[in-house]
Amino acid sequence: MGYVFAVAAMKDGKNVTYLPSYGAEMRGGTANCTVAVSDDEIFSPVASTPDYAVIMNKPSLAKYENMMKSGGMLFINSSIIPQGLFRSDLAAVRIPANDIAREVGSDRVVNMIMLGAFTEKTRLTSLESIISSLQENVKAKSASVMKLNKKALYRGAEYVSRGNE
Amino acid sequence: MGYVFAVAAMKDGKNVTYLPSYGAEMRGGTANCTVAVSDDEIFSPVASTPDYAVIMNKPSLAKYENMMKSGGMLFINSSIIPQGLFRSDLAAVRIPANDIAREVGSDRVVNMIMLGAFTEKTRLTSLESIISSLQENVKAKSASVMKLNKKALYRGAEYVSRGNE
Amino acid sequence: MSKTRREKAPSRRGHIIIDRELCKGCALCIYACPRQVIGISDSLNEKGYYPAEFIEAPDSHNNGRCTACGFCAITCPDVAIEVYRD
Amino acid sequence: MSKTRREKAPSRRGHIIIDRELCKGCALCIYACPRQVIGISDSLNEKGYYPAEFIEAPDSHNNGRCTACGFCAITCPDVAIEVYRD
Amino acid sequence: MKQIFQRPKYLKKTPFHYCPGCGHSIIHRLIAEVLEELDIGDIAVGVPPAGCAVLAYDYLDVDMGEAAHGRSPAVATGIKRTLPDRIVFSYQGDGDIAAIGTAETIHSANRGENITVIFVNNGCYGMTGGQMAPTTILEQETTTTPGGRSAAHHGHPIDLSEMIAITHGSVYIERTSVHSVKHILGTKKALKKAFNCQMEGRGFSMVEILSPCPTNWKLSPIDSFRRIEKEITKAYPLKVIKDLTIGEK
Amino acid sequence: MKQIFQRPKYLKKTPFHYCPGCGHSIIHRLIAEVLEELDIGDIAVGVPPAGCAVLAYDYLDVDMGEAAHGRSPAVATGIKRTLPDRIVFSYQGDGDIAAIGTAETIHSANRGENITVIFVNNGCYGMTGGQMAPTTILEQETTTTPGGRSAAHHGHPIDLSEMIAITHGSVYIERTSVHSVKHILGTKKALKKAFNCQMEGRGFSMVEILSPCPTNWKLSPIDSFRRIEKEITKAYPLKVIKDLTIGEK
Amino acid sequence: MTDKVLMRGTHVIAETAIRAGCRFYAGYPITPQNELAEYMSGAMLKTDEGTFIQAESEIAAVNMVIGASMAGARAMTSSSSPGISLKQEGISFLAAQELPAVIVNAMRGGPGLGNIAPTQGDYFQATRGGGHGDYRTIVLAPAKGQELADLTIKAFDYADHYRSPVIILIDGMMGQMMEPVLLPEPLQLSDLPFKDWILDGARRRPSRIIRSLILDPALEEEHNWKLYRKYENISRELQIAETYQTDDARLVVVAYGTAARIAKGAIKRVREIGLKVGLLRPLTLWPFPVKAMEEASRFVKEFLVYEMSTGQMVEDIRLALKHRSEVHFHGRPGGIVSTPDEIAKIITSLYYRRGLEEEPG
Amino acid sequence: MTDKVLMRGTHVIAETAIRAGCRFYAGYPITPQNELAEYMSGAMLKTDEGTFIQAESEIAAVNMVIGASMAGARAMTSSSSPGISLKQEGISFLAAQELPAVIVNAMRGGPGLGNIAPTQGDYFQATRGGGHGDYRTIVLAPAKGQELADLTIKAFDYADHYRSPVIILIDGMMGQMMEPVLLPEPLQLSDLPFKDWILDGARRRPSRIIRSLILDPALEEEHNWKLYRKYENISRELQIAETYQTDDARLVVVAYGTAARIAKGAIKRVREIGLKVGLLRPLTLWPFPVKAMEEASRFVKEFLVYEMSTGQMVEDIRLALKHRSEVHFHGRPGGIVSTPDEIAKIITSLYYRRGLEEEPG
Ligand SMILES: Cc1ncc(C[n+]2csc(CCOP(=O)(O)OP(=O)(O)O)c2C)c(N)n1
Ligand SMILES: Cc1ncc(C[n+]2csc(CCOP(=O)(O)OP(=O)(O)O)c2C)c(N)n1
Ligand code: SF4
Ligand code: SF4
Ligand code: SF4
Ligand code: SF4
Repeated sequence: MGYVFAVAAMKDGKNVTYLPSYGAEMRGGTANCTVAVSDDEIFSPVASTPDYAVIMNKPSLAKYENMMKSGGMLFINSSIIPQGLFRSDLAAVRIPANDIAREVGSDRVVNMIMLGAFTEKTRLTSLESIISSLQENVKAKSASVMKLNKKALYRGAEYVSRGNE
Repeated sequence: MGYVFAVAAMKDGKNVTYLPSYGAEMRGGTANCTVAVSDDEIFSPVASTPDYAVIMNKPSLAKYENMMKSGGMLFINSSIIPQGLFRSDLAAVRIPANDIAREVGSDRVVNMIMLGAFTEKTRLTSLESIISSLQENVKAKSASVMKLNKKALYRGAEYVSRGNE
Repeated sequence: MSKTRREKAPSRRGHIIIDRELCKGCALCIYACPRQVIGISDSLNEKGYYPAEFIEAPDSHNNGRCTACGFCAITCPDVAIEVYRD
Repeated sequence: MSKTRREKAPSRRGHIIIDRELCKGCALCIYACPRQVIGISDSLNEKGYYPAEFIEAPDSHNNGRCTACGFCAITCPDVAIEVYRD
Repeated sequence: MKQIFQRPKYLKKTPFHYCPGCGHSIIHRLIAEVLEELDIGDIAVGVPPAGCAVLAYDYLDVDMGEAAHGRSPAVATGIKRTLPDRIVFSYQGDGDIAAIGTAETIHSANRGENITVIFVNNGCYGMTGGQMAPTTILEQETTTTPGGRSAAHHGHPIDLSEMIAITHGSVYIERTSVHSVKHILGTKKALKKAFNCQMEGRGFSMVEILSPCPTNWKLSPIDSFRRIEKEITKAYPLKVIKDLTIGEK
Repeated sequence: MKQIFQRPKYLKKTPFHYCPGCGHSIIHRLIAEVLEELDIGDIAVGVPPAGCAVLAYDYLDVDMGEAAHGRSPAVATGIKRTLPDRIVFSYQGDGDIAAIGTAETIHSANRGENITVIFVNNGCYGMTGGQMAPTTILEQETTTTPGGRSAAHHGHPIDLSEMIAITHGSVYIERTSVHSVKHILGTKKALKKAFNCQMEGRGFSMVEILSPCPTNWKLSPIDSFRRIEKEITKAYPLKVIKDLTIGEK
Repeated sequence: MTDKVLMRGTHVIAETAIRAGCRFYAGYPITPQNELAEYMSGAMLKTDEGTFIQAESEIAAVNMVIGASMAGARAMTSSSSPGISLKQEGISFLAAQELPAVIVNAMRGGPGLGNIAPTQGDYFQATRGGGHGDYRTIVLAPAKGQELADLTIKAFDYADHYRSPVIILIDGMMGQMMEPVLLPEPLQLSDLPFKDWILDGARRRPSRIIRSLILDPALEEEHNWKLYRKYENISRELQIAETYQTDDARLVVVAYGTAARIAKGAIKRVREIGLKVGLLRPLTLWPFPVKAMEEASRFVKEFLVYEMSTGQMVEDIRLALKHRSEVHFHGRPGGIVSTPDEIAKIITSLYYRRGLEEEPG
Repeated sequence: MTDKVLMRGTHVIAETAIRAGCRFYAGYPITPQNELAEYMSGAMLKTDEGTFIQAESEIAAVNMVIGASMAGARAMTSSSSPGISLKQEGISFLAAQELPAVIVNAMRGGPGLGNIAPTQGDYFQATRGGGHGDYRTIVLAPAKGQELADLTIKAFDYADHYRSPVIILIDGMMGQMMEPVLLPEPLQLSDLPFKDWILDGARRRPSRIIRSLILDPALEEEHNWKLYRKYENISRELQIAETYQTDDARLVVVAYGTAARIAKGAIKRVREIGLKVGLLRPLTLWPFPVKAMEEASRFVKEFLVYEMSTGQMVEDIRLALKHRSEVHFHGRPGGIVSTPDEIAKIITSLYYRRGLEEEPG
């Protein structure tokens, strides 16, 4: 998801740095990635105080809530994390991504739903750029997968644009 | 031979440094060793301009004649190297060591004959010290070897003391 | 002796205790159990695995009783199973 | 064919040339020579070895003739021997 | 009510960090059981090198000294020679023992070091993310053999145990597996024999254990067990490869 | 008058620095002869590592690249893979190939590198002054086995060729000697076969050659020859250890 | 812009290497650079004559590279700290035999097994020759995705031009990070510089020897001085450094690689509050950009060195500045990546402590 | 006097090591230090519990030493330059795991195979950690037969005391040379310091772990700083240098090992013609005797560094002197041993060139 977004931002002509977590992660630990997007040069690839975070599970919420920049925004998969936030200086956008995914018809598109919502809300890039980024990366895969992904993206976007969160 | 002399000098209370040639010597090249003896601290273990040299074969003569300190003294095994010197500022003591050795009754004592001559001539140490040094080093070996060595030492000493050279 | 044992065999009973939090849901115990008295739980444990659980009241009589053979525990990579003979 | 050869055998003659300066006096050629026509020289070469030398006029008739078998050259570690068939 | 299976004494309470269904966990437990049954846990020193099992010291409750990748047999040699009455074992992955550590393994066997080597053959480099190991079988896909291992491009799988058996100092070499209850028990027996061999001062003992790596094989744990049965034991037949433990020492 | 034996073409005029009666000299000449007879001297690249024969490039008149001690097979691998149509050989002492270079040798064999390895087994470290080599036979005295090599203290002699034969990538392995005319000719034949094996693209070939080191054995050259016949060939029997060169490639 | 790809650092190096004509790669897995070898394992097979070997060890890998280089290939290996230690003998041989080769070190926490987090603890090893003898290796320190590509090209060119091993020194973060990169056009192998010293069989020419054993001390000394002169040349010709806002700076931060990025972020922050701080970033660690340092020190008397170690490059800065300016040090070893905030705080407190806010008299 | 023996340097080290309680030696042949291992092969077997192993490689040897050290033995290995390069990973592990061990390097000409003649080309490798990561090794540089014995004893003591590898850095000449030596009395093993961290089986105590993998960067950082503090302590406590005729000197020559002996000979000569020249000889190369350097530089403004290399220690001298004095360099790499005459000429010409014969104003 981070990668797709990063490519999209790159296509928009922005500077981008994408940092996956690496190493012994295979055997436990929370996986995460960081994307920095800017019109200027990007310095630190580690976001010490991110503006936005997309949170997919409970341990990650605990970890990242603390790090967020004041006034930052969290995108929370509320199908999995129903509870609230501790910090009051953060905005939370809750998306029942698993539930929407079930509607769309595949458990695998949870990410895409979150990404759709994120893109719609932040406007850091456009859904079109996301889709063209996706197209490059699912090259090998079937058109049906692409179709599903698109659908999920739009459903995510739709969900927040309707002010549902 | 150098080692025996070095131990003898050490026993006399002198500072000594003994440097054998080392390494790939096994497969050709001239073997040599350097002994530095002094009442003071010994600095360079390599003698760039030695005072004395004991020369056992032709290639060594060629090599060391050039290096000698002016006024230095060469001890030459004249059984093997009959020819003269080029440098006129060096003294040469010629000992027909192989011939004497044959008289003594063993080809193996050539070194001892040279050492006897060297000691007698230079007085850097005494024949007694040499013998006590020898005794330590032939410990394992038989008394008869020791006897032979002593005889050779004295014959060497005698040869030069008689002004035979 | 061997006869005595064989007679006793049918009456051998046991049960196992699976540590939900040690279990990683690999299902190897299920694969190993000759009596099929282990299943996978519906709920995640804290590490995020669906742990195995002992099926105390199995439906089928024949393969439904834990005999305390210990196969599950021998197989369990995570030493999550204790086996008891009743 | 083989017969012809055998007939010719006694008349096979050869000689070797030993490079005195390449030779290290290891004596392996002497060991290898079936005819004992190699010996060790009395004088040192420049490297300080007593080199091997070809004994051109051997005393004994039987094992005294070089047959150009080449065994010495095949054995010589220092490639000091050239073999010629006369 | 009698407890007939419990956590062995020399296994710490720490939960394993290994992936679900990983053979390392099973083998750790077997070692702990054997140390307990032979009553040698208090004089044992283990030497794990880099590999998924580098953290073995977090689980096995005996003295443990970590070695550099491939060097366990050398480190174990140093320990055993210094303390000949302790029980010293190394615990090595197939990459560790059969690639970078080839020389150390062969030569400690050849010297007849009285140590026990536990060689976990999972056909890949687990810790570094599933690259080809020397033991990877032909056609197996790994991250460095895209399209499968081909003899022409990537070389052949290696029969390390058979090679070790040729050394004169090796005494007992067996290849076992952990892909079923029967094989797990067989492995335990082999481990016991190997440690016994050391206790009797006979010399170098090694147990090669075929072990599943579900993560890098991209199979479920159960399918990993099945793969061992179907494919791996074909390439690496289970057997006693060498046994000189019989009779007088 | 016909010259029936002369210096081979690929041997420079430089006199050998080897000790009198040293087997390296004989083997160098045989290589030169074989390169000439197979007409591959102009496309040959040799890789000598540290050892008495490190200066092989002063004698063999072909392209030569010196390797670090033990690493010739790896260096040869790099050369051969880059220039597959050249003929690449390594020339290694027993210390080099069977001690520090164990892993490189075994794995290049296992990968089936299409190179030729010439393994000179003289039972000691010649260049460094006669220390024990992995191949030193039991009871042999060396500067690091005072009183003779004992299995208990110094480990056992190693059968490297037999181990290499187990690798799936090795094609032709023979053990020969140079301690008589017959054996010298046999060695030449084996070398020819090994190079042929490479020319035909079959894979890894190796000739282990028992070779005298009179200096460190403290024997005359002739007695060194006798010792090989009497003692060394008992410990290292001369034979074709593996041969897959027959038939279609 | 449109041709840019978002690529992991290790992949950028691998792909660029192939485009630069690298046709031989040998390596051994070690985190955090496995993806480089993994990429090569696929990509090299797609080239015409390329070789990928997963070697049995780092030692074998570097020696295979030695062989490939002897045979004329552009050759590369990669590893991380412990594996690089094992390659030291090989690197010393590469230097001695004057063989071109590119070696990537994705540094990790050390000493010993350490961890896989980003550090800069191998600076000494890389710049002072961790191997034996009097030699140096060119050391390049990229800090951005695009630089990974640009310096990889340069690495191969320098290696060939100077017949010397070249180390690309990165850390795990640089290796994992993805940034947009414009990859260079693939070179034709036939366009690569001709090498008249390689071992490819002595057909139609006298046979060649590549060696490093030089038993005669006089000749070995000559060889050493020859290498030394080459290193002097390289020192003159190859120093690369980037400066950022040094013009009016009263304090200059010196950092390379990941640390330099963070320092730059910190400088941006302190500039916002009016502190006159600049950055000097060496891109060549050896030769160290002494000229740039001297240049900077003409107007700046306070330097802060920030390294992800307990302090190694700081020695080169002291040597370059000849102790004429004050050199302060901040280090975070063991895999800790500081935040720009942390560094900004260090800078700020130093700035005030040294009274730099006052107009110089 | 009567108890002195005339012994080869390598033998002095070996015999002294055994007398110091060393009971584990593993090594691999390499000229010019073979005699050390050869001596051990006989002598170790004569001790009660001693082990001598001729390992299959330098790597195996250093790792065996790691094991022996873990098990509590005073342990030693020795090699020469290329072999020491191969031990770098192991040395980094020794440092990381805080294991005592003594490593002898009889330096030879390099890089690559080089030759076996005496050089000092491995100074950087020894003092800057040729291995990976932030660590240092104590480096001792004897120059006389007796010092070989004295510093060998110290090496084992320092190793145990600081739980650190200690390198004894000599060259082939030092190793081969025989001088009269008074060997120390053999220590009883039972008198050696007790070690409460070794791996000898967890009987009657909790089990122990010796490791260097510290995955958490925060903990690894802590470990790095812990080592750093130890190194700072060592730096304070352990600097050793000899000075010779520095009191009235206007020029001080800095040299170690064999080079220092030759420099001393040269100084003796130039003193005879009235030049006021002294010698500063570091016996510890790391920690570098900064205090002695500072002391010397209070009155002396001209230093001449003489190394048997193209210049390595000279950097430490520049750093120690903080560029406050002039530092000149004379080097002879590749195995050339200068004569005292040659050095005397260098000194003399420098002396007059710098106008040192004039009374300072
Ligand atoms: C010198 C060195 N090289 C490489 C590594 C990286 N490394 C760590 S573990 C490992 C191999 C893991 O494979 P294996 O030994 O088969 O054990 P597994 O993880 O599969 O259990 C490697 C290559 C290292 N730590 N040190
Ligand atoms: C890394 C390294 N270790 C050790 C040496 C020293 N060394 C040079 S040759 C050699 C071994 C010689 O023995 P062998 O390989 O059997 O060849 P031989 O000289 O007997 O022909 C050794 C140990 C070296 N040059 N490099
Ligand atoms: S075998 Fe163990 S870890 Fe696996 S599912 Fe069963 S109880 Fe859980
Ligand atoms: S074999 Fe050769 S080197 Fe040996 S003695 Fe005969 S000619 Fe001389
Ligand atoms: S990667 Fe494989 S070997 Fe490693 S812990 Fe996971 S399953 Fe086990
Ligand atoms: S030492 Fe031995 S192997 Fe080396 S040249 Fe002499 S005889 Fe040959």
